[in-house]
Amino acid sequence: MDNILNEIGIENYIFLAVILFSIGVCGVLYRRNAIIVFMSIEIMLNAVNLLFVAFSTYHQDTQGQIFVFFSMAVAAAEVAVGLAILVSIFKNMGTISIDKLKNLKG
Amino acid sequence: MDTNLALLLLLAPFLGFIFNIFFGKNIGKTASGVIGTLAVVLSFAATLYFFTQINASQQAIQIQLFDWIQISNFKVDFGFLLDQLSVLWLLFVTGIGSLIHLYSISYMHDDENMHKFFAYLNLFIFFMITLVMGSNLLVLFIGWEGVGLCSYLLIGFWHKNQDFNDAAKKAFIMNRIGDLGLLIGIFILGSTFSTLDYASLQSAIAGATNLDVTTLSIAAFCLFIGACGKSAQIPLYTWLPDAMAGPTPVSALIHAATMVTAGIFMITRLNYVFDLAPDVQNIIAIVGAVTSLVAATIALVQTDIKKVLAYSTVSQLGLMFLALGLGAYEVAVFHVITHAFFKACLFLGSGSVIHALHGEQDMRNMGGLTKVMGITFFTFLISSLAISGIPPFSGFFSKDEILLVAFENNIALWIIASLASLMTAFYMFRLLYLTFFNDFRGTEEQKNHLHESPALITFPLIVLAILAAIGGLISLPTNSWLNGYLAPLFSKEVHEAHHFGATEYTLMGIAVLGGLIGIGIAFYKYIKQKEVPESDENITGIAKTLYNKYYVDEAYDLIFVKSINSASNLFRDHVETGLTSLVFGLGKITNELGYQGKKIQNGSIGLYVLFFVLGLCAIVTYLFLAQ
Amino acid sequence: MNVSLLLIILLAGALITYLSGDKLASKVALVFSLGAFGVSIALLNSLSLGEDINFVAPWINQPKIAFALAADGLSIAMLLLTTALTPIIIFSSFGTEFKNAKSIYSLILFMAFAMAGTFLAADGLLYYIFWELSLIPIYFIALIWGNGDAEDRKDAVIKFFIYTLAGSLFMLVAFIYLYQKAGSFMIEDLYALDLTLEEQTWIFGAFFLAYAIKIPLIPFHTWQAKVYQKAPAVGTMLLSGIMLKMGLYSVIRWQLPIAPNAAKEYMDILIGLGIAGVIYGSIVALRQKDLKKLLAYSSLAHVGLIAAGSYALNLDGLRGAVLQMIAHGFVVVGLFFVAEIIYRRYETRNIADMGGIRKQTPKFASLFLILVLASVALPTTFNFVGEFTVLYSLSQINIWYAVLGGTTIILGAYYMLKMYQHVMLGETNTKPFAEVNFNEGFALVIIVAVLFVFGIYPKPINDLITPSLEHILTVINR
Amino acid sequence: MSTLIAIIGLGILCLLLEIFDFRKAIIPISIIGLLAVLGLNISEFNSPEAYYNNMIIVSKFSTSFSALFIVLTIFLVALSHKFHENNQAHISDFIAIKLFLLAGAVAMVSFGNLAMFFLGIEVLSIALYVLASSDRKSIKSNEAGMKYFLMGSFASGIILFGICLIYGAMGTFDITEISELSYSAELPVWFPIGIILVFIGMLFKIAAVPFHFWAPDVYEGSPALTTALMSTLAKVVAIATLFKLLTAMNAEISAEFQTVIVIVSMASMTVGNIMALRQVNVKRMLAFSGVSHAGFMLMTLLITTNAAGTLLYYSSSYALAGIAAFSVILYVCYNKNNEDINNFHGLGKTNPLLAAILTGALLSMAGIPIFAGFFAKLFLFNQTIQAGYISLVIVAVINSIISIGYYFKLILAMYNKEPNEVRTATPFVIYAVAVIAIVLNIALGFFPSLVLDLLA
Amino acid sequence: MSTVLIIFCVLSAITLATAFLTVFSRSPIHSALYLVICFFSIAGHYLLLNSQFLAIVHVIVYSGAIMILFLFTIMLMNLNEKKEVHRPRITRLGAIVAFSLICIVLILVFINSKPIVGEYTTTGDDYQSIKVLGKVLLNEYMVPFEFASVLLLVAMIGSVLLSKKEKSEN
Repeated sequence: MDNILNEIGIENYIFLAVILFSIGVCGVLYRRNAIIVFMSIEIMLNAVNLLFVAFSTYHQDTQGQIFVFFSMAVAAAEVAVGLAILVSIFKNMGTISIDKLKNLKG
Repeated sequence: MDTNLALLLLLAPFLGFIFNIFFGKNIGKTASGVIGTLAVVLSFAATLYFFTQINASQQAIQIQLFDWIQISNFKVDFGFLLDQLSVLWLLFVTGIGSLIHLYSISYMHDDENMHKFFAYLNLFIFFMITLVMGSNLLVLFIGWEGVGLCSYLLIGFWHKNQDFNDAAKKAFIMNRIGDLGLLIGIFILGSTFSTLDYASLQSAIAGATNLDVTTLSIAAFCLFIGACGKSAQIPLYTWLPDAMAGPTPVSALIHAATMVTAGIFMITRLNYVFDLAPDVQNIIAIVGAVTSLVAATIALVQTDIKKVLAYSTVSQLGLMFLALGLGAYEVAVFHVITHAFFKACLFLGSGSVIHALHGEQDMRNMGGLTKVMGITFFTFLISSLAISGIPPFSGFFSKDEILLVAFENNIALWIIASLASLMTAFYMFRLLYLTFFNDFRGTEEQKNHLHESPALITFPLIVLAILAAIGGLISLPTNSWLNGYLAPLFSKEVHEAHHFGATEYTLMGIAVLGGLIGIGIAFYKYIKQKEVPESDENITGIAKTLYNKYYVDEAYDLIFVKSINSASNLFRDHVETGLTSLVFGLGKITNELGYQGKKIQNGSIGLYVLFFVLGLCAIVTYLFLAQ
Repeated sequence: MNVSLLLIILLAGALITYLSGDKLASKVALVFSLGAFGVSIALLNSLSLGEDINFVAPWINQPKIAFALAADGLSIAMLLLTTALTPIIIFSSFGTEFKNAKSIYSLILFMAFAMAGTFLAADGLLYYIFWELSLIPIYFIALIWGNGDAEDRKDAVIKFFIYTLAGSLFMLVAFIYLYQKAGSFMIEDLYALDLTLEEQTWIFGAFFLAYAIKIPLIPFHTWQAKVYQKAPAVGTMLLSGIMLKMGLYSVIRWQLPIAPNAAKEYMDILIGLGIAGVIYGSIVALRQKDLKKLLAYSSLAHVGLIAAGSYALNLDGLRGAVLQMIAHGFVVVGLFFVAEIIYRRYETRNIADMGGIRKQTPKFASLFLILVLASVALPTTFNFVGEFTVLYSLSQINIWYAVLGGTTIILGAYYMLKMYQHVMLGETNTKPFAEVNFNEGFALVIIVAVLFVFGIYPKPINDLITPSLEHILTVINR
Repeated sequence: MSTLIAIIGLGILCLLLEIFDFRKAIIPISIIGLLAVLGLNISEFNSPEAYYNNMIIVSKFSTSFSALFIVLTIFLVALSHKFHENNQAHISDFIAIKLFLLAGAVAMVSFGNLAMFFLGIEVLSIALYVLASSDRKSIKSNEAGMKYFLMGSFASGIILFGICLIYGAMGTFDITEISELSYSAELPVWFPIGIILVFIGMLFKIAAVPFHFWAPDVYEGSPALTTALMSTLAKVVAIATLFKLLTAMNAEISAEFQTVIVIVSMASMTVGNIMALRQVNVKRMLAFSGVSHAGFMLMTLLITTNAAGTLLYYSSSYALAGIAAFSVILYVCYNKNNEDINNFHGLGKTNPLLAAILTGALLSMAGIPIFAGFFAKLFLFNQTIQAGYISLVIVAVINSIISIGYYFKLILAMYNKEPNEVRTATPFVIYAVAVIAIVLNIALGFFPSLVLDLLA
Repeated sequence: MSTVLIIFCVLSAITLATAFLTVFSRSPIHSALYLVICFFSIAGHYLLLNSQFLAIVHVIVYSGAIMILFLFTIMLMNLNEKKEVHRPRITRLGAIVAFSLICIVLILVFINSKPIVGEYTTTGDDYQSIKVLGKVLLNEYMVPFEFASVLLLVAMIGSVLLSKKEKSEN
């Protein structure tokens, strides 16, 4: 089987991943809604996952894909904990806007 | 034997001091006075022994005790030297000292701290002996500073009065200015000749090839500054009149007879240094002459009896320096001795008067004391005649020699010195007339208590008056015992006994005439016209300038004291705070940065992430794009 | 017997004092400090017998740091100063009731320990450790037992701490740099280094910062007056009597031999700084209203002269500096004790509130006067010996140095006598002033006795320190 | 390896004890267990080995750092008892999370594969997120948790990206292989970028400027015990891991990279110290102090000789001082809703021993002899100068001076102010922890070679 | 242009567009839905790269589990309204700057680097079938696999700790 990268080129995947990653970064900065911020972080992680798979193909190596599993596990765990914190905040403050999280400063 | 005796000579007053300071209070006033006096008398007796020995053998006695200060190229030890000069000095120091101690037993009897007074007097004598006996410059320096200290203690003896304390402080500090000069001189001599011992110094100088005259002159000049401070010469003379704040015996002992002559002693001691520095000698002569004139003019109008005597002392010391500057050391020494006699007598006499008037010192409030205070008056009269240079009293001989030497060297100096002598005669008799003649001008109460002083006071007066009268015998113009006695000390040939020709006799005549003129004017003014000096506010013109001592004190105050104080204020209030804020300003700035920095940390996650991203971009850009 | 015994005694003393409780603390501390003094004397004896009293043990392998203590005449002299002053200081405090006495006395002993260590250390890093260590006790002594407004005191003390630490950290950097060169912190190895002038200049500068602040030289003295004023009497005595001698000692022991060429290069500036300190300190002291501050500035002036002597780089300068250090140590302790005695009775340090005391307390007045006179270097006091030697050494460099430095004898007399006049003399004070009690008098008498004995017979100390100074001088001129 | 397994087992045991209602026994058993683990760990010291396809590499480095982590965890677990007194129901959760966190930490210093590294750091981070927000009813704690979580996930993303690029360049996650491959000449640029991204992610974890902004807020908001954990254990773990990452992968540290490290190090020290000056909250102050210490510890990356030993020494001294300080802070601020400095007023009078311990801890952090902090700085400076970075050392020295300002602010508050309340009796555990920690610190100061030469 | 490339481009376009919309959409629900689409498109990429198993897992984990969690939370908190406050301009500016910067910098770095030359290798070995994945995961990567369980355990305990109602609360 021919390596698919001969058609597309690993650079393109890198660029795609970078842009996707950057959109995620942008989202973290742009949005005040904590849930959307979470989502943005997920986008970042997914961008990396995508690149992992691309590299895995590039090297014709399984490990990259294995790592994606771990990365997914981590993402899941993070989201679980993150949402738990979020719920806790919502209970206490009635909002999930991260703009309201400015009590600690200075 | 000699060592022990010399140590006794030295330490007897010190033991007196120790005894009086620790036990004086318990043993009663008279006892402490007696012990103090005995201590000095003991020294006097020892001195007499040494005097006879040295006079006979012409052999100096050297005593080395132990190492004191160690410098890389020489050592200084506690060493003492008894030679003609020191023994001579010791003689009148301990002699007059004993008399004044005796005098003080009565004079200070009313003072509650009499034991302290005697302790200090003893300490003074001890330091004076150290000064004189030291075999090197540093031991001299011990005494030099020590007598300054005692002067400080005794001027400020009545320490409740801050004016007296000021005077004491002033004396100490002005002396210290001189002391610095002396120290610098010692440094130069020490580093040039690697010794401070008189004898080695003399041989080093004598043996030295191609001496650096400039260095030596600088050294001599520095030493002279030291002498200026101690012997109250321009410009360091203003402390001496102020020092009259002390009890009168102190004025007599320290500020007339002994301590103030230390400068002359030192210069005489180091005559071989000064001989090699003619420029400095000229300076000394000029300073001496000017001092004698300036002090004499000031003395013309003073109304405080002790102030007059003080300026008179300054003036006489000026004459001695004149002689020193002209290289006539033995003449200066001669005048020192005669001056010690008559000036001590004058001071003690004035003390007797003050005693009788319960502390009154203003001559405008005196007068007519001849009747009640006969002995005092006669002794005072003799001394006044002596200081005025009237033959055959001692002052005549010594002063005449100075004038003679001055005339031989420089006519201008002679004129100045003669003028000073004339004025001396005038103000002394002005003093005498105002104090003892005419009617009493004091209060009724004082008048009722007028009395002649007790025997303990009059006895020293009589002894001193006799000495003042006959003291000239030791160095008669034609047959000088003193010159011969001192001759081994001087490198130069001592002046041959003057060939007494017409010039000399004319000069002598002029001097005597001058004295008589001065006395005459005083007689005319204060006996004939019964003039009494105006009260302070009515003094005008030159008299006012003179009365205010040419405003030198004020000028010094303005130039030195005020400026140093305002510098101190400036430093304290501005420079210190400035420096502090400069150094700790850095801390403040850091602190302020911290305060401002807190604003960046504003709690916003967005901002934090932004910084994160910016940091990331910066690092990546630097590493991968900027290369 | 070796020098570590001294350190052990002091350290153990600190510990036992702390454990002995508030009541006994002062006495226990006194006993231990006297013990330390005895050990110093014994060490002196051993040294003169030529026994080996050094103590060297390996400590850290990498970097190579040894626990090396060595004592030559100079160190022993400084140790004697430390261990003689410590009991005096402790004894002088017997009239003061301290809260939590066990802590303060144990801190005093600890400080003595650290200072003794500084004088003994032969390993650069060990020396540095002791140097820093001595800072902590004085910090707490001044902070906790100090006087005046707590906020003010806090400010002064913390500034002092930061400032002195700031200086010494640069010294640490210098030591580390030297270590890179020498491969060891041992003093002899550092002496043997052959550094370029540029390196020496930097090293010298780093050391200088530490020492100039500690000594202090102008313009690094700004911490001094405030801290002296705010610290309790014992603290001020420790600071001025011993601790600032640490700086001067270090100049002679470490700075000059390690970077001699730099010292020679900048000799004029250094001496100038010292002398400027003399004049500046004296002038500022003149118009101080607070007695302790005045004494602080007088101390500034005196140490300026000592520093100038040290930097003169000749035997007389070094010797004079050491003599003057010891003399100044005693005098300044005495003077601060006098201030404390007055404070105990009048509860003020403001000179304007004093005056007219002499009449009431002749003994105290006499002792005070002697101290004043010693401080202005009257001949036959120890201070004169030191000052004369230092001034002489300066005159060897340039006669004007001696003249300018010599102004101390004029200005010093001026401000000290002025102070004495306003504190002691004048119309009898309306407030009663009790005569010194036995303890106070005893402490003062001992100080005065020391000053006179060595003022008349300084030879033992001279003989003690001269060989080591000559050794240092040969290193400097290597 | 067995250490790691044992720790996880211990964590699970905790959960089991809860189920079987041995709540009271949890803490003692954990401590005893941890001591046993410590022994186990030490026994591995001299038998370096790689386990399970190089997933875990036990080396001197890993065992010695693990030992440090375990010791710190023992202290923290011991302190939990008092801290969670009012929350006994969850004690097993807290302890278990801490034990798992320790497992993550151990994995981070003994990883042989980037997967283990990543998982380790995530276990650590997630445990910390939970602990930071564990005081559910406190808005501050919530906020701290949220901030930490958001920024931490962001940083995880960066690290993941970095790992991905390294993988892209090397085709493997095994660090031994990566290390071998890194010598080959033809490396894609991905490798250095990957390294840099991981590096930056780790800089976030150790709170180095400019990635430090989370630290003060999170430290302040978190429950004090968590703050103690973050500022001691977590920081030490992160720096040790960073060190291991850069050295084990043999990433060539180019001159430019060194410049970056130097600048970050300088910036961290300076910003950390300056910002700490004006803080009133002690935890916040210590957070900034931690930032500056991160800067110091970064210097070890530049050192050429015995860097690991120096790092171990520095982090031990720092962490021990931190534990001592925090145990006092825990005591003082118990039942208070803030940790402001004025709570410490007069502690020197009311509780001299604890005040002395806190003083000692702060002095150690400030680098005053004879505390270990001094020697740590000394060795660090020594070797940094040896490596030729004298300007960095001078900046470090200036920073040490600045740091005195705020450390002493706290000391001053304890000794110079009047106490504003009566103190209650101190629980034995706090005394024990504080005393042992400070004694260990001083012992380190007296015998630095013991630790320093471990990794030489 | 090959088919694969076209598919890639289309997929990429969808991915980026939906990611973009996720970030900029006003309603959280919309965001979530866009994100689901984004995830699906990423799964498409995986399929394109012939890693079917991963694609499926991805869909299950992300689109299934995680997104459901998100949506659930949104619903739970009733956050559907657009109550997000107006963002200050500076925030938007910051976001845009950060986005452009990180994007440009990273892309520039990769462009600047040496392009990959030559053919991409093909070993022909199976490296991404379920079988191989399973083997690798449970042999070589056994330890991380187990360790991931610890991770999940921590997350679980944590979530429970943070959200379990305490007895005392009611």
